[in-house]
Amino acid sequence: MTAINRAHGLTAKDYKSALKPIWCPGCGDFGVLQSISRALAGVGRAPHEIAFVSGIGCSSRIPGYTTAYGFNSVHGRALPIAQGIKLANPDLLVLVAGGDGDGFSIGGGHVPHAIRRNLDLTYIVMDNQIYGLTKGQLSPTSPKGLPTVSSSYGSIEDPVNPLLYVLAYGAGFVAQGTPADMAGLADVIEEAIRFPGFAFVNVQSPCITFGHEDSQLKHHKEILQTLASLNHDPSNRLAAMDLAQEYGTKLYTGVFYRRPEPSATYDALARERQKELAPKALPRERILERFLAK
Amino acid sequence: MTAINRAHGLTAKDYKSALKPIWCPGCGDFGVLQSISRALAGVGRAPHEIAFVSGIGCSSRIPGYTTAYGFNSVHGRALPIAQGIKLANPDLLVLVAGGDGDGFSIGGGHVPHAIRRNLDLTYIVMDNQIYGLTKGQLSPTSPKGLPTVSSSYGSIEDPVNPLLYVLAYGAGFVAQGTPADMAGLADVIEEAIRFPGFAFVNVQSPCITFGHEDSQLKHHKEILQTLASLNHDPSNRLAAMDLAQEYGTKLYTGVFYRRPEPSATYDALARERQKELAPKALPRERILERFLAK
Amino acid sequence: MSNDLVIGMAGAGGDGIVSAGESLINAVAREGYYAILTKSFGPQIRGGESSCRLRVATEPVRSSGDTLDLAIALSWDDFLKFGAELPVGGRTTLVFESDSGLSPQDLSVAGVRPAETVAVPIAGLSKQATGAERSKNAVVMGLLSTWLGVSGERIVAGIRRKLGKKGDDVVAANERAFAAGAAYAAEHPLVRSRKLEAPLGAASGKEAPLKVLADGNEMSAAGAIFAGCEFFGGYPITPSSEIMHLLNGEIWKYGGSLLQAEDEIAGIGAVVGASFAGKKALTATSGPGMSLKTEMLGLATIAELPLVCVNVQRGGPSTGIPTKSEQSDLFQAAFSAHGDAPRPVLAPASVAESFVTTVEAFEIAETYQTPVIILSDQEIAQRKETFDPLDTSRLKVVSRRVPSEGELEHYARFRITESGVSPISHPGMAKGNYLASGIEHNESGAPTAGGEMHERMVAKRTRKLDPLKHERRYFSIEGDGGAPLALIAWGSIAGIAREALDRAAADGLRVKLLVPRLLYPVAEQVYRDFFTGVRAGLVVEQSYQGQLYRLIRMYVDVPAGLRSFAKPGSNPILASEITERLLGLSAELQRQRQNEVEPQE
Amino acid sequence: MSNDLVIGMAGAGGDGIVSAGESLINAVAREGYYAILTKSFGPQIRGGESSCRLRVATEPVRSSGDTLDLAIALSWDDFLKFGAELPVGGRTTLVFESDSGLSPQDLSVAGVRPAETVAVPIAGLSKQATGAERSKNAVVMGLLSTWLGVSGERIVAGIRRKLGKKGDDVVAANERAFAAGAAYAAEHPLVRSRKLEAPLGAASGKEAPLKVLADGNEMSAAGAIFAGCEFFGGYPITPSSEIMHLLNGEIWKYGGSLLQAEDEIAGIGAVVGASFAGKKALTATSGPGMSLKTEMLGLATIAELPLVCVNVQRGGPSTGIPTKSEQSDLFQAAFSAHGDAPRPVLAPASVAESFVTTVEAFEIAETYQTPVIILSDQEIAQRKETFDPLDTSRLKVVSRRVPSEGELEHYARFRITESGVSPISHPGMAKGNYLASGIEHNESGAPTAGGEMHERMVAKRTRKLDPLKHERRYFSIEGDGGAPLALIAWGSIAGIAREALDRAAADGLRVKLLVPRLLYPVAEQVYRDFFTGVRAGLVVEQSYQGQLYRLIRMYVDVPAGLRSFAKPGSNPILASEITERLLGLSAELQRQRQNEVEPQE
Ligand SMILES: Cc1ncc(C[n+]2csc(CCOP(=O)(O)OP(=O)(O)O)c2C)c(N)n1
Ligand SMILES: Cc1ncc(C[n+]2csc(CCOP(=O)(O)OP(=O)(O)O)c2C)c(N)n1
Ligand code: SF4
Ligand code: SF4
Ligand SMILES: [Mg+2]
Ligand SMILES: [Mg+2]
Repeated sequence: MTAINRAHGLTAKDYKSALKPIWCPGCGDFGVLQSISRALAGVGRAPHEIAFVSGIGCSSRIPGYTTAYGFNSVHGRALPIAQGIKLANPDLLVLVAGGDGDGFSIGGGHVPHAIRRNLDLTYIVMDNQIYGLTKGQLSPTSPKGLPTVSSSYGSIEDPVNPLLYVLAYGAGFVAQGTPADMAGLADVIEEAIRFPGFAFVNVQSPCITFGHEDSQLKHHKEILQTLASLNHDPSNRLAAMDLAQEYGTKLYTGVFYRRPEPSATYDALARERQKELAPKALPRERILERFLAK
Repeated sequence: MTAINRAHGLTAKDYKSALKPIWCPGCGDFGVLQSISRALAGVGRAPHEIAFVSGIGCSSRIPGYTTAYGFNSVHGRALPIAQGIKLANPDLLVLVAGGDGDGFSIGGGHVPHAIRRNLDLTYIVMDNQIYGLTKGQLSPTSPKGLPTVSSSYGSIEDPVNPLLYVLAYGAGFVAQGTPADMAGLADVIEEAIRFPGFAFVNVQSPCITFGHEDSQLKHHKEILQTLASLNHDPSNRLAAMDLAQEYGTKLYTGVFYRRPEPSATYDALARERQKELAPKALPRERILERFLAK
Repeated sequence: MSNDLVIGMAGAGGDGIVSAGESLINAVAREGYYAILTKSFGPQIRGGESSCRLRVATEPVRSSGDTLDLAIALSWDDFLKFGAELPVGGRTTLVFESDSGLSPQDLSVAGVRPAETVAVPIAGLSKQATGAERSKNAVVMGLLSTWLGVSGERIVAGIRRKLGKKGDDVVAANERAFAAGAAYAAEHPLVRSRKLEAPLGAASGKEAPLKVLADGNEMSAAGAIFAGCEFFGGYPITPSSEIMHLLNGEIWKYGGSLLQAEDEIAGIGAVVGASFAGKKALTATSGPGMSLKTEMLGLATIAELPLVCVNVQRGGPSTGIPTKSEQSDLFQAAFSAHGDAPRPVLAPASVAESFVTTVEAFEIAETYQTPVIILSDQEIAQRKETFDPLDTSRLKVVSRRVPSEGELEHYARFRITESGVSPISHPGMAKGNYLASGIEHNESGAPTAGGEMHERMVAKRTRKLDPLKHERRYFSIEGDGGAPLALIAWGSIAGIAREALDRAAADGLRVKLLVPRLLYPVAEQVYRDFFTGVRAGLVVEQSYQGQLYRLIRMYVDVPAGLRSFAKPGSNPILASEITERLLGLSAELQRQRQNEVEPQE
Repeated sequence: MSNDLVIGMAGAGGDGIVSAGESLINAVAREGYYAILTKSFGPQIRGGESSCRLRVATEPVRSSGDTLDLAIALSWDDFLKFGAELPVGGRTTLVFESDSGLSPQDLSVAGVRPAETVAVPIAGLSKQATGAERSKNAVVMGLLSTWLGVSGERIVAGIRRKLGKKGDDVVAANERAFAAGAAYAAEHPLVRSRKLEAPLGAASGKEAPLKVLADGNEMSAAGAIFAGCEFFGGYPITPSSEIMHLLNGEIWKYGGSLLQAEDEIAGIGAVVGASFAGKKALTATSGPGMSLKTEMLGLATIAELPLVCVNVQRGGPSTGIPTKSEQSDLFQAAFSAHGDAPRPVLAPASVAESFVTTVEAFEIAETYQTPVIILSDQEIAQRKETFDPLDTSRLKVVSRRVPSEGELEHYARFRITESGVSPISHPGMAKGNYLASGIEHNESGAPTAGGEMHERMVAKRTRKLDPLKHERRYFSIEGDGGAPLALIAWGSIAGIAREALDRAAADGLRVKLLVPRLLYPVAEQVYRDFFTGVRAGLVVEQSYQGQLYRLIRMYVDVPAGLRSFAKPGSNPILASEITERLLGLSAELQRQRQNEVEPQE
């Protein structure tokens, strides 16, 4: 994403609200906020035409720090709410964001369905492999063996693999980034927003307070590899799945998969249907006539 | 599974209860019940050592038709309940069964977690691509375009792919069967039960009353291909995923994937931990002493 | 000649008994009769036993009645499976399949001798007329057409409409079977005639004015369309699914859309989203779904987002009895959310009221920016009922109050106003941007943990519902205004209470009846006024705990003699039982009066 | 000399003010004092402001008190953020950081002039003693040690235990800072002495007997271990997570296990499963989690499976105010499930009672085969409290009633017994095989849709809880037995009501207090007995709706003068407010009496 039309004159600052973030100093989510703001400036939609939905968690506070219409909803339910918004008003730009727990633990049941419906949403997960807001319990992406307040003797379950799951669910756009590379992160987010259909961005966003050492920015900078540098072909889904298997051991950034010919979205199909059926409508106030015994 | 120790003298009949199934005549679930009973006879555990959990749906009535301890619970929650049972008493043989809606719609959020924890459970889904009990709405596995009472103008979402999902979640054993081949079905179920770890069997079990034509036994018999006949190597997970992609277009039966070296189960790791920590226990009645201000 | 008849029929699943009932109600509705049709099935999805009861009358009917006037058993075994749902009494004419080989003595109903017992070779007539037994239900329609004196033409026209798709042969066979039944009945008139009086206005010679014929689920869906609903999100569950089915056929036509969600949480989640986006939105479910929607309902309360949620009640708790009616979800409707989260709860007392209540629910939701729960029940939701076209002009279609240009200048989404209602913007509206949240917030929407702001916000959210308690239109009061005896009933039971009221009045009792359509918040003053002069009475409900009785007590000091008369679901409550109890209460009052007058020594 | 002191401290997140409070309560507990420590934080996870209040007394204390005797502000700005949580009054000695450059005039507290204002160079003392400001909290401990007259040794020993891991240098630095603080205080005695009287029994020269020092969450977990709990399933949520944390350290030692589930539904789902498998099982959560657990609680009710579910209440509705206490989940606890599904609800009124109540909850769950909800609250759950070791011998550890050999011969899992309790088998038990279900069932467990069986089963499930209503041990009654004035309070507010009772009695009012630990089912007779002779009173609660007041009214005719005194969460309710209102009620009663005596003309 290099050549962007910035004729609208909006800058990242226009997307940041007056509310001061109460994240811990050094939290990765600051960088995500900055990248999202930049990406939005890149896209250039007016803030009031954007709906930004989240669940609950440190990361889920993010909508309140933007000037969009925000919805800091309940834990794990951002995707259903976002789908309702998009269907109610397909003209809106709808962003969804939250934590690894919000998205892949309590909210995990909603992800496949949002994806198979293929609404035009952008879903950003701030994956810190821990529960930040509730002070450091295991998250579904925590590495096996990790001792935390809720796993005194180390976890005994395999972590979730968000990238692989989402690819298996059939998402049309799957990418990863880290605030350790802010420009790269802003770029994939902007590309995700522009993608016509459900787009997923996993952001490795460190929790400085409860996260383990290997999940910190410093480490990211050491191990980060861009998929571009690997010559990965983002139109190859099986190759993407293969690379996604390395989640938790390698840190690949960039686009894993971008469907070359994006399929029709649910919101587009719904619009078609509405247009097709509109002529058959009885005026609302006469609806009872349908039920006259004739 | 040819050479089976049947010294226990239990037969399929011993696993069938006196309750008469109220499925529609011709429902595929009759065959599943028969196959499960046969598989259980093959394994030979006494019925009272078996806990058989389901959710809600036509298919979920199945535990009541067996002599096991049954639990016909609530819609979509069989897996969490089964995990509690297995952890509370790892000596039990724990079976879980239900419908495609029960498992992959409302219950879909529990599947990845049951799998990544890898409790030693066998999960059988009777996949009829429809909501049977509630009289014919779309199920998550219904093919795109299907018109039903809840999709008057045809569905506009892609179906779920249970086989691919479960492989992506990392299940150690993944198979498919159909009552169109009862012997084959009983075999994979028995193998699933014997597998030490989470095992998943997708059963294409027709709904004769609301199911669409292509999902009926007759059609199954025409298109069925055993994976063995394709020389598929069940230890190759990526190949399994590739084959699983054909869900909805081809009907493969047999074992898609069997992890060659099954990893330790959650229940086994829990037992180890219990043994290790037992010596550190203060007698229960003296637990308050831990909190004396010293 | 009768002006009010109850007919019960039962047979095996394939016998088409329910479809016969549907054809009949259609025909009698078109004739100008009033009617109610209820259906009941065994636990099997397909096959098993099935039954229906049809009540036909010349004046509006309020319940499906009790003892049958005419009972038709295609199979005696299947008939018996419905027990108290198809009660046979001394006034019943019992028609049964003579091919079954049973004799009238075999038809034992504990303690009852029917008025008349008639064996008819129903299967034989079908076979004779069509070569197969498949058209038994058409034979039954023929029999009834003659015995009741209902125009065969209408019924046949209905059969044609219904079976048209299946081809001319099928239609012709059924017409022949119908004719055979009609002819048989003409040759075998009933000893005790069951002819219906002509419907009101029939004498005029004009076509009877058209009636609405619908069930409660249809009317909930239609009410939503009328009210301007543009989004439905939900998940199938008996006995509510038909609301979704019907809306799925309709809502797109109005530029709306529908999501069959992955579960009830997602269903109402999408509704919350659509509402946030500025649209009127609906969800519908039954008990288990309500339990799952709890958290989202609380979110909608604190985020002050309008939405309507229909709960078609069935037997509980848990999966309970999915196919039978009960009124045991009232506590839940009022109190399921954590925190101080009051929300309006409405209940229709008839099929027609399902329409009205849904429109009112949207009015309340949008006016007060709150989730509104409608407690329908399986009985109302799934019974077909006729009624005269409603005067819809008195129904208010209301939209939420959006901020004016001026208000947008320094917009505060949750402005603390005197009424408690604040203007509400939605995405797409310039300058209205705000943060919606489930976290307690200040007027502008920013999160706060301050106790003082919390108190003001809870007070605002509670206060804004106060006007509802003074809307007398949600309360129907009938009977003797100064009566010392009172009845209170709601939902499908209200119809029975209305009949009981009439009977009690006929028996000389001084009784009045209150049917609240608004159940929560409890309208203290309405009840207090109603209780003026009341010394005893009954709150009649289909639950074990008598939930409305308890709910009223929370907020109102009730007369000392007010009792709960409650039975759990699928156990019918009969008008006669209510009247009997009223007589008992009256006797008790007289004893008390006596004690007052003649002091004990 | 004081026998009861309240100290409040606030600073920035890094100042270690809370850790100072913890060290102090440890030390005073070991000395033999009674104490309560509460903590409060700003909305940030790390950084931001933090505070604590410590009450120390020679006799047991029941609440964290109100106006501070001693206030310590490391930063005046941060101190002010806690508003009413750290109330400064005319009797307060206000200590503040002199390096802040503020003068006493800058410390404006609306309408208050503190008793004394003391500027201390706390940061300076730390820097002097250790070279860094990091040990400000140790300086504060030193100051307090001297001013209160609490043994420095104990405090230093505590510092050593706490910081030991960080190395000798850190420990030594903190000891120096402590000494500097202690010395400074010795040189600057307070004008108004805050020295504590010696604890009771200290004169004996013996070591003070050990006290328990714990918070409510710890005691809930410990109670579960005591009761024989073998399984925990749950999902983290503030302010309940510590129950899971603690059990995760312990439960494996007893052969039990724990599942941090993917959500609250799965958490309680696993608990239901473990219970079905025959084990005692626990889950814990807060409001939002309770809302999600609704369906499973209903399932456990109809399947008659024992389980205990702790709800540590926080501000609601929805996400609400996660870090503050409230008592607004009572309606939900009693009524969230659909259908007629009564279930016991208990509430501890102190940290020690968290232990007792948890043991009782398991007793009830196992005895009556029912889910039991414990309503704890953030205040009790997260405050540290001292108490004398409990006499645990009077607590019953009970297991469910399994079927005998004979009963297994023709085993019917849901046998309708007089008590309503049926023997319960579990997988693994030969001949006990049955089908558990959320569907209504007959005695053997087979699904049924019959109304009659449904009625008998609902009646059984309701009836079996009746004995609870007569267990007087769940109700504590204090004060003047024949009093015309009454107080009722529950949970953390009960402690404040107890103090109000004492003060009112001291003011000459005739008052009694009922603290119910069993909230539901409502123990009608207990309340009726308590209300004998009562003419007016208050139900004191931390909610907006006054939920217990309403709940009681549902089942009991309350005295005409009984009022709800309710405030939503995090707004403190002060003992003095209660006493004031009692005085008002008493005056009203006297006026009424006057009217009765002197008839109006
Ligand atoms: C229904 C519900 N359950 C639990 C919680 C408590 N809770 C809030 S955020 C959270 C998890 C936070 O982790 P994550 O989603 O990874 O976000 P992070 O804070 O790490 O950014 C939990 C368990 C809640 N608010 N609501
Ligand atoms: C919480 C809840 N939601 C909805 C239902 C209604 N319901 C029962 S079974 C079912 C789906 C049945 O489909 P499936 O799981 O595929 O099973 P099948 O009947 O096809 O075997 C639904 C929606 C319910 N019982 N509980
Ligand atoms: S706790 Fe972790 S995730 Fe939360 S704000 Fe702090 S650093 Fe960020
Ligand atoms: S409805 Fe379908 S799934 Fe259900 S019993 Fe009948 S055939 Fe089987
Ligand atoms: Mg996280
Ligand atoms: Mg299905």
